Amino acid sequence: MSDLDAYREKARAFLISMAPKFGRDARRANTVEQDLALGRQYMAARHDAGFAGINWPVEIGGQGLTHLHKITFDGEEMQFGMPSHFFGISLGMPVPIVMHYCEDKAWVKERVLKALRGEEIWCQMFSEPSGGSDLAALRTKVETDGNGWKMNGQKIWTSWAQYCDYGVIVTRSDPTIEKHKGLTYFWVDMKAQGVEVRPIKLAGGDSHVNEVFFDDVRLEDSQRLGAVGGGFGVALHTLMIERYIATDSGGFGPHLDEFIKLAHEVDINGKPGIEDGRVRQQIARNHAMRAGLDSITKRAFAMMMAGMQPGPEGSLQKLVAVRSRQKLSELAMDLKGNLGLAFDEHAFVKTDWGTSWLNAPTGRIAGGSDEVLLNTIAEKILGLPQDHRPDKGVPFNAIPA
Amino acid sequence: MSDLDAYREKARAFLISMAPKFGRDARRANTVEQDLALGRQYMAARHDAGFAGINWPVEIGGQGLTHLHKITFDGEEMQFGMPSHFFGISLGMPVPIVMHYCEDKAWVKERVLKALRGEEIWCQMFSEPSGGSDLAALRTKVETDGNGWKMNGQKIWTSWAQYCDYGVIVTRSDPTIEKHKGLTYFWVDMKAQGVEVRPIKLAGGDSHVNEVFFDDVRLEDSQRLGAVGGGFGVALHTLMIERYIATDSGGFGPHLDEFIKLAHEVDINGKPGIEDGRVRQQIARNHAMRAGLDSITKRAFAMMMAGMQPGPEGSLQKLVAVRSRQKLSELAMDLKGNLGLAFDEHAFVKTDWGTSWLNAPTGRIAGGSDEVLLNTIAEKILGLPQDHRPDKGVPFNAIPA
Amino acid sequence: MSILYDEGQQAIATESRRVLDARMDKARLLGLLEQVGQFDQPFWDTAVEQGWTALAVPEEHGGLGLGLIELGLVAQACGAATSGAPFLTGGYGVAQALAQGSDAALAAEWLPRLASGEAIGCAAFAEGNAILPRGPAVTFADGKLNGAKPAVAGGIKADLALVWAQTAGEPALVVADLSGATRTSVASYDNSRLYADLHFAGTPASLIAVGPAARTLALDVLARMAVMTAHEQVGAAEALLYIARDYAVTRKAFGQPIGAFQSIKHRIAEMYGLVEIARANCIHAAACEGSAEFLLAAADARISATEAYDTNARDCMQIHGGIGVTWELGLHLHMRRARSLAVECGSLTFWEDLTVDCLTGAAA
Amino acid sequence: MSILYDEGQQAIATESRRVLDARMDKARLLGLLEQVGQFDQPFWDTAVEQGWTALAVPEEHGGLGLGLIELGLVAQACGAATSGAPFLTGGYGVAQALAQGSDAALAAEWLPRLASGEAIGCAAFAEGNAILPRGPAVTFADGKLNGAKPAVAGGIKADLALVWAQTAGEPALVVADLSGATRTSVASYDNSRLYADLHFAGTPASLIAVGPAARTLALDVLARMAVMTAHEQVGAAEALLYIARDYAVTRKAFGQPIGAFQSIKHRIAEMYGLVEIARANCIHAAACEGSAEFLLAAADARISATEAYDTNARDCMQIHGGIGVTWELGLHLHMRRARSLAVECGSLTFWEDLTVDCLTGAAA
Repeated sequence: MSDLDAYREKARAFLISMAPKFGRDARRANTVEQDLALGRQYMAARHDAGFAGINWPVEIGGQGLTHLHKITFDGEEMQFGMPSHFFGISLGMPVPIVMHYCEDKAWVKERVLKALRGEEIWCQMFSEPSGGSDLAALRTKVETDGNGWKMNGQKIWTSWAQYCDYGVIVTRSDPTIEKHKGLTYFWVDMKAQGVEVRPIKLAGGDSHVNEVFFDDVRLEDSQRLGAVGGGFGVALHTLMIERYIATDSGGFGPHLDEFIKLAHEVDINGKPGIEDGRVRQQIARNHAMRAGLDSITKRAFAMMMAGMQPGPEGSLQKLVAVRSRQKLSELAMDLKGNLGLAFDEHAFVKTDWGTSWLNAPTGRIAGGSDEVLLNTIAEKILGLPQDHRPDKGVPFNAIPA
Repeated sequence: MSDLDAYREKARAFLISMAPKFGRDARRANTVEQDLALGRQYMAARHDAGFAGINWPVEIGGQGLTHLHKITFDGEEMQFGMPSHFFGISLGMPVPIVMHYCEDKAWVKERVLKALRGEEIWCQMFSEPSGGSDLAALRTKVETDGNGWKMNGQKIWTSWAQYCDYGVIVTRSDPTIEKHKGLTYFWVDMKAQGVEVRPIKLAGGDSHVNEVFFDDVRLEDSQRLGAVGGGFGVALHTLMIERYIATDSGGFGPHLDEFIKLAHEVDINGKPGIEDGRVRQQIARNHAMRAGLDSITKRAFAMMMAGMQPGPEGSLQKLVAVRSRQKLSELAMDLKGNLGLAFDEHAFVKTDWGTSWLNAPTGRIAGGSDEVLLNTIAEKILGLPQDHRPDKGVPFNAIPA
Repeated sequence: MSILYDEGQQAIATESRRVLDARMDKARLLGLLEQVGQFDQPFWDTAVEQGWTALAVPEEHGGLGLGLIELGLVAQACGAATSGAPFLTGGYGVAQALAQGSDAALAAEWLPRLASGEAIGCAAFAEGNAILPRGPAVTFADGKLNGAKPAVAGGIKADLALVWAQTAGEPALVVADLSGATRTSVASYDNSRLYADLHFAGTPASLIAVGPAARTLALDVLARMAVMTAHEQVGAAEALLYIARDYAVTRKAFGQPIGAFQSIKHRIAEMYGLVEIARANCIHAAACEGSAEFLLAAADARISATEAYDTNARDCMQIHGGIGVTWELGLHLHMRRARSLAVECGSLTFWEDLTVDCLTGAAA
Repeated sequence: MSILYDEGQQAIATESRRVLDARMDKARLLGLLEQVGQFDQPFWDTAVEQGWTALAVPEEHGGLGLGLIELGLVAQACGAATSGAPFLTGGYGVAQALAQGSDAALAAEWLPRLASGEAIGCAAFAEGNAILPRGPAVTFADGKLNGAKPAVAGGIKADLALVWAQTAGEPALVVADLSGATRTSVASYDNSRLYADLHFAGTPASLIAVGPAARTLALDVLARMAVMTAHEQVGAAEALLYIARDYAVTRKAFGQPIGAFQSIKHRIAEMYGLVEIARANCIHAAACEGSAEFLLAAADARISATEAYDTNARDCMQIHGGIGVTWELGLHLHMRRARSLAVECGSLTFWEDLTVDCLTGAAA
């Protein structure tokens, strides 16, 4: 048994022991606040058990293991529906960036510990109302203010900001030069004067994302991460950190077995659903597609274990899986007929077709829309030309709004 | 019975009487040359019977009836597979343009008569190798030459040019101004010195389109149609002439009944094909799609009869019908299994799935590719912005090749 | 029946669109999503005031004696406005069944009240996941109904229901006064549809058709409701098309309107195609109401309209990006309605099979 | 079996691609389309010379004793080159059946000749439109075969055939020397596949499996051939992806490369997705040959590779516009091959049903 398999065993044992208190069923009727409180306890327990900061250096408070150990644990943890989602972004991007760029190491070490134990949460503030897919179009501006900076503007789609203690942010420090050159990156105290967080309610009824407003917010120059004007680079670094996060060929929706189970339960015009060619075709096509995505992940995994760089095909996962999950969920609802008109707002996205369908559009947009992903594949992998970019080489304040 | 219904009866009677000699079955084993000879006989007979130039003025040799009478006849004729396809473009666009722009009316009248009787054929020379969807990018150039012009260059995709006596052509008379402003339109004697026609063999094995080369071809100024520099306008006029040509919701492939017949003949893994949900779904979806296209045509028809302008939705016909015909043909081949591997090169596209499949790609490109049609719908009907056009407002000879 | 709208019909189209544009309120509709059992009173008041409830009721029973064409035009306007109650379609179904049914007295009793909007009707055909089960479990005997029907649209508020049942082993259509039934509200993703499970325990009801005639009538009524719903779906899909278009010409990314990107531009053109094909099928179906082709025409309309609404809801949200999935913008009102309407009146598999049965002469 | 190619396997991939790039000639392949009964001799000579015929034959029978992974890599190269003969797949199927079958003497007689390329094999399973009929009409009795098999790939030239038949009401797999059979050439849209109807009239043949074991072996052989074909389809789909890409970056319209238009750009990105998903399935299937998961893995590979090749052939032509449908450019070689390979080894409906049967435990 490889070291990694042994590690997986250890992880499963821990997770199984935690499940009764923290698992999906235990959380069923929780409000978001109750769930967050439970999540903080879970993170502390996870830290105590030595499953926190798995691939981070020991000296900063991590376990000093490999990235593979981390995805192994994450993949297992995903099965149990633990309340760790509040902390995923916090530990996934902002904290590592702060670890990398912030000079006050003692302060960083303290933040890392509290973040790992779920006592503090960090958010990442990139998107803006005017921006969408166009990161470098951001308008939140900073001006020098004595020995520090003064920030004004607005961010949007900031996950869990309403519960965050700190955040990282990209701002425009110079509007007179080409748009991606005039940016600077900082960390922000979310409790500071002038910071206002307003939750955004989403189509599904939940509010895990926010608008964040900044009114003359004071930033010390020590909060700057990277060089003045180097913000775009740090932002890209942030987005690059998690190359192979745990993927899900089911598009983070129900497993195909759930669909097969449903097909066994229903009739279609008097005949068993599982015998209907329409249903069989969808099962088979989706199985082939998901099996392919799983094999891509397995291969990437094997390559990393062999010390190789995985291929770019990993970038297909979210695009293909979430898009097809949306249609499969609609078909499942069709098969349920009137019985599918009922809706349980406490149901989980990985076990309930209605919930899976209702949240699919967010999945197809968050973390890179289908269109952005297709552009990335076309340009970065296949070398196709960029779209027409009238904003290229033009000073930011000269781009027609 | 409306006047139009009466006319349809009359047309059917004529066509039925012609079918034994000119219909699909009579043509089965013909070479292209035999088919053309037969076609010329049919056109003469059609002219004698008073079904030629149906909606053209009597004084020029037409029947003086309405456009509706013409589509009524065309729709009926299409059912019989008469060899009139050699003359469709000739009578559809070039001849009417010559009727409209050419000053020598006596000469025109003679051409019209010979064209209607199939004794002469006209082609239309617009596309060029460099052009594709971009008509105004053409390079075939004319220079003044004494009191006339000298033409050099190349055209491509010219239907039936190898059998044509005359053609109409758009040329570049001034490369120093914006590309669609420097064009001039002429008629050409296809037998003239310096004109060379080379047939292009297509994927299906047939060669109904050609390359046409011009080497110092002399054009009299009397051959000019429209003003010098007015060629783009005349070209658009040419393309506008036939707004509502006879459409076919089957995408000019087999009727859906043929598919239903096939579904009755085959089994799928031991069960009757017609009972398989995959097959039933395709039949139903295609039926709904085709029924919609048919209703659009019926409504356009009714509006024209009521003297109204039909809606723009007619422009959906080719895009939707041919694209779906391609996939339905592939499914039909799948259903036939090994029996579908046999291929009859004499089979007709409207009755044979293999032929329908093999010629579908040409159908999706000829007469406006899917992409061009989508752009047209988006821009002309829905008012969406044009694509980025770096060639706009730039002198033709300054556009990077 | 002509497939060109006459002036009166065009007036109905513009007027119904105008009055709904003026009176509908997105915030009100969003609020309804979060309450079970509530519907949009202002919408229903408008429908009654405008006489939409009377449109397709025979004149001798206090209706306007118009047909599916006129009703379809109103339904299109309602679809565009994601109307806040399902009563028009249900009422139309019950009224059609009464008018065609065998009980003239019953028709005379209820039709005027349906026409005036004083009574609310609903159709209770489905059992389990089947929209029109061959052998319904709900039974009718000695003037009494027993059994249950799941998630009936409008069931929470309706006064009477058209029920697909069986009597002595034969299919039957009966009309039940719901004061004699118990209802369990069903929480849904589209709560203003007022879904309720209807429970009949010795509920008094009246037979209006039995045997093969009952199935024929039930299919005709279902097809009529489906054509009305198809118009609603087309009106909604068309609204989404223009919402997407308007956003694409104003919203900028990378220095240009996003509508200049072909992935957006061509998708909107495809949305247009789906709408026009479905609209043409709706017009044809409405025009041949009562004819032998009606069932097939209804299936064509239902299938293409369902595809159009589901697809346009999906794509319009996608085109909007982040803002498209916010509660406030309310595109999800359409996304939810696209699904509820796709299931009410029967899912695509039902209509696909019906189409093939019509084409192969196997239709029952 | 590892899912990472080792150095030897990578060498096979590059070398087979290199030699075919050097020796294949499009004009020659175009010519073959117009003649029934001709195949591409230079391709076959190359296959024999390179030892591809021996790759998967056991070493004791003069083969190299390698497996589906290596053979798959060769098949990918053949697919990219639209190889001019179907013998590799047919030969592999027959060899597998002989090696796993019950007749050691027969295996000893034929395997060395298949390995050396001296003998050409084909698989004759299908009847009517069924790839593996439950009750085949071809019968085997007293060492003799009677009946016919339609459009067998390679049938015009093959020396021996693996035949799906029945004997005394039981399924049977037999091997027949085709010198004892008559063949009728079948004109096709992809003539170098050498389709022939095989007629058996008292043709001497040898039984290698009977009863349930025969069906199990036939399914395994069919699945192996399907995985090899899936690799061929992936190699071809990948070639089309890069043909489309190269054209899109060079061809200009409206003053810019057409690859800058998202309708082209995104379609090519989708082509990439289809290729990589199918490739991953192929690698997995080849790696688990002989295991219990093999049948399902083969179906995944077959389904995704068929979708990838059909779609990429369609889209690559569409992206090229007019030039794409010319005989000379030869994209139709791929379009035709996409269809012939989609039908050989069984259409999608067969593999879809097999997938569901595997997943529900109904697989036979």
